[in-house]
Amino acid sequence: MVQVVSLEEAISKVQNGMTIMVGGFIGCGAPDQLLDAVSQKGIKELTLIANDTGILGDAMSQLIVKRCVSKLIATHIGTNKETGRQMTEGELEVKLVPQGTLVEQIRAAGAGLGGILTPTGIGTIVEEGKQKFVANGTEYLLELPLGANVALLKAYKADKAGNLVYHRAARNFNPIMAMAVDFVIAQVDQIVEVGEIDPDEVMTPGIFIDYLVQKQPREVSDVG
Amino acid sequence: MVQVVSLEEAISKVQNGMTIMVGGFIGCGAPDQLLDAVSQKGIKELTLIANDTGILGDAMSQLIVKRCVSKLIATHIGTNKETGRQMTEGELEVKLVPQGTLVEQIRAAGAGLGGILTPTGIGTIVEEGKQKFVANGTEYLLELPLGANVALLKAYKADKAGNLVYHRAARNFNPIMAMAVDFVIAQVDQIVEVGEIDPDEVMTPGIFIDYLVQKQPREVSDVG
Amino acid sequence: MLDKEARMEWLVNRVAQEFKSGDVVNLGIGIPTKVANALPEGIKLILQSENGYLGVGPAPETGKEDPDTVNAGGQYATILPGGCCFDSAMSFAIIRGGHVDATVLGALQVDEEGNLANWMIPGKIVPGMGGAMDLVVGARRVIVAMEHTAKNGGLKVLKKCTLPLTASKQVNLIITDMGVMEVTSKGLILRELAPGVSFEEVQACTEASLIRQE
Amino acid sequence: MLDKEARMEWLVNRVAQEFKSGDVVNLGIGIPTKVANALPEGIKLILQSENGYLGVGPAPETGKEDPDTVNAGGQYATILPGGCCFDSAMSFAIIRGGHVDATVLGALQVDEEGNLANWMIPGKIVPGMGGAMDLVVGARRVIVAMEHTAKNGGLKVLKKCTLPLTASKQVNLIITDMGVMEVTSKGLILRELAPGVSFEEVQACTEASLIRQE
Repeated sequence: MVQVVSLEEAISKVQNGMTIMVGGFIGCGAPDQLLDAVSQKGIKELTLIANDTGILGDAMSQLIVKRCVSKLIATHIGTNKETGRQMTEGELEVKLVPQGTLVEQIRAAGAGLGGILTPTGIGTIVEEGKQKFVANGTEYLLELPLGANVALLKAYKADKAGNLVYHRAARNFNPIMAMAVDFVIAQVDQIVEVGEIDPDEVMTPGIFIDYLVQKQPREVSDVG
Repeated sequence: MVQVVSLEEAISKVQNGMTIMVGGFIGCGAPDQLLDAVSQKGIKELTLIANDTGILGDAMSQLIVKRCVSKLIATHIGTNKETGRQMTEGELEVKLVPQGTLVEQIRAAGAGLGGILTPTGIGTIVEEGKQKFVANGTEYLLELPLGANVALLKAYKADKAGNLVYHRAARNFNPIMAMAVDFVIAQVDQIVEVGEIDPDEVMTPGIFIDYLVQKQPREVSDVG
Repeated sequence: MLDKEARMEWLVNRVAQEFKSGDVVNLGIGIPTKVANALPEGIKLILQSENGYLGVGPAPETGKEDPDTVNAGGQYATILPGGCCFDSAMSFAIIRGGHVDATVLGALQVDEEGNLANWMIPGKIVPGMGGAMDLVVGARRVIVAMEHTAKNGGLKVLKKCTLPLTASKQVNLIITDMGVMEVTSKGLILRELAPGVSFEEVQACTEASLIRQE
Repeated sequence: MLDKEARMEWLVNRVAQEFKSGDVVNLGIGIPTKVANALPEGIKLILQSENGYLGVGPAPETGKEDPDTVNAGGQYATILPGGCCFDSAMSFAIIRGGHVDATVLGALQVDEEGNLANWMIPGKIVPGMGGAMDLVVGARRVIVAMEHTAKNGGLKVLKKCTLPLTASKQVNLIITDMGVMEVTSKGLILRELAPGVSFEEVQACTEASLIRQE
């Protein structure tokens, strides 16, 4: 059952050593206030699964800067130099995955599939250590499901049953990650009553969501 | 580029011997007028991929009754006795597939995947002739992609760029089939101008659609 | 022993005890469907329809039928506030991915290993498996709800299913008009008897050896 | 030979000739992005942004930026009428499934077999492949648009790529500030020369043996 909780209560579900997924694409669609709370609390040794590690200075990037993460699975780290530095120095283990493969691996975990065959990565270092198949003359890599303990997501609107609606390009990985983890925490701009979102408008069914956190207005000190 | 065409022009794309996909679930979400046109035109030797063959008497069922179909790939045929009869008499080749497998096979074709691993069917006759894999102690079947020449779909609303919106449970297989074929024909209740559907409301991107056919009001003779 | 009708009512009510509020449940056609109307006071389930929505509500009033809102049996249905619609890929991601807490299905045969046969009788009925194979593999709990024996008196709770299987070793609980049996690694434990039914009476109608509840 | 700036302008305009109206195109960051502004009169493309929408429009006016509408480079963008949004799974189903007519990308190296290296330099730059590997495998046509040689004068059109590949044998066309080369089973055919550039000048800047257009 979905609960609307405080930021503090939500973040109590994220513990040292967990594997977490975070929605967003270079910050767009990333749950900034949940991320701020995680990095400020000083949670450590996380395995982070995300498209990228944000832009140096944003909420996502602080997970890396504040050294919350010991292992990263991502598609691109070029927009956060600190990630590259920690990787080069051997402080952070980084696994780079093609974006279309990452999203299918997450989807496979959520959909109960044992894996998917993709042509992406054939003939590149991505194929190292992976099983290959040939079908109709095309080579494919077997990519395995990728789940996590907790997902931190962002949505534009939720009802109290947890049904989520995203806005524009902020959707990206959020709906897929919602399916693939044990516990889902969604930061939402707006929480409405059950019945106020049309069934056809829902992008993530409420059954996937555990905690909803209402996004807080920025404090005055932030604006000045 | 999407074209709004007449029923006749649309159906000229369906030819004897083709493999076609048809959206819908026991008639709900099935493109009744496209189906009527196909069966009335007497197209033959089709391979039909669909969830079911409708309820005896409806537009979907007529594809079977009028013997347009020589091979059927479906999940359930219990609501159309004629399908069972033709199968038993050896007049129709029928392959029954679990519903979750069928939709993933179609999705795989549309998404460029070489196949998916599913636990469904393990220990049953569904596993016959298929490759098996064990991952983390669970057995999976490798299921291969399933595409087609043409898809006949139904939507509630389209804009002239082909973007589709479905209504309630009529969505079902339609959006998945839209991705998996060479040519997509969609019967729609309502066609609006480009820009009249919000980008977040679109359920099937217009790039998948080739022909739009406006659903015609029922003739008076049908009502009386 | 109660009469047949009363025993069937007991069965439906007994299945309805198996849930807690908020459970996501898929009810098969027939006896399982009746469970929705027999839930204890205060228990609200989220019913899933495999054709593509959550929040299945009661049948619509006459005149208010929506041809786009039908259940997995093809009958007119409604969607409750808080419900949502999706495509078949999402529907079966929900089912196969373990997001359905329980499914309740009928059976032609079920056995002491938890094997289930409910989709075909070779040479007779071949309706197809529809979504049943995915439901039985994917749902967290699989509850078989059925009459204990076939109309012709044939046994249905067997040592080993003889009909083509729907899924292998996935059934958790069997609830019939005679009692409640749990599938365990030791075999079928008879957890509960229908009113007025004795252990010996159930065993007489069951091929599998039942284990007495301790 | 034209000066550098004019040659780069020629390059961008030349890439823009490769499309017909309605083509679904994904433009990489940098030189490829400029192609959107150089399309011939009457040619309208449907641009895809791999973070999740179709119908990428021009940058928004100042003050009208929407933080939820950014392109794959993370910059503010707009969505044209007729555009639509979706999740990353759909975005890459579109890309991997062959529904993108063409992608235009930059390269660190490209070779006569159509191999492409554009995502890392071991020990130096390891930004990650992002969506590039899927785009190069999935798009129907892969067009490399880049300066013919590296800033330090190093060759980029090679017999065999030496950097880690983005994809194997997927490039169809290479358009540089010196000319247009098609990847064929025989090798690279030089289809066109930039204004004032000779075959010999291009060959001198190219490790692969170029084949003269017949």
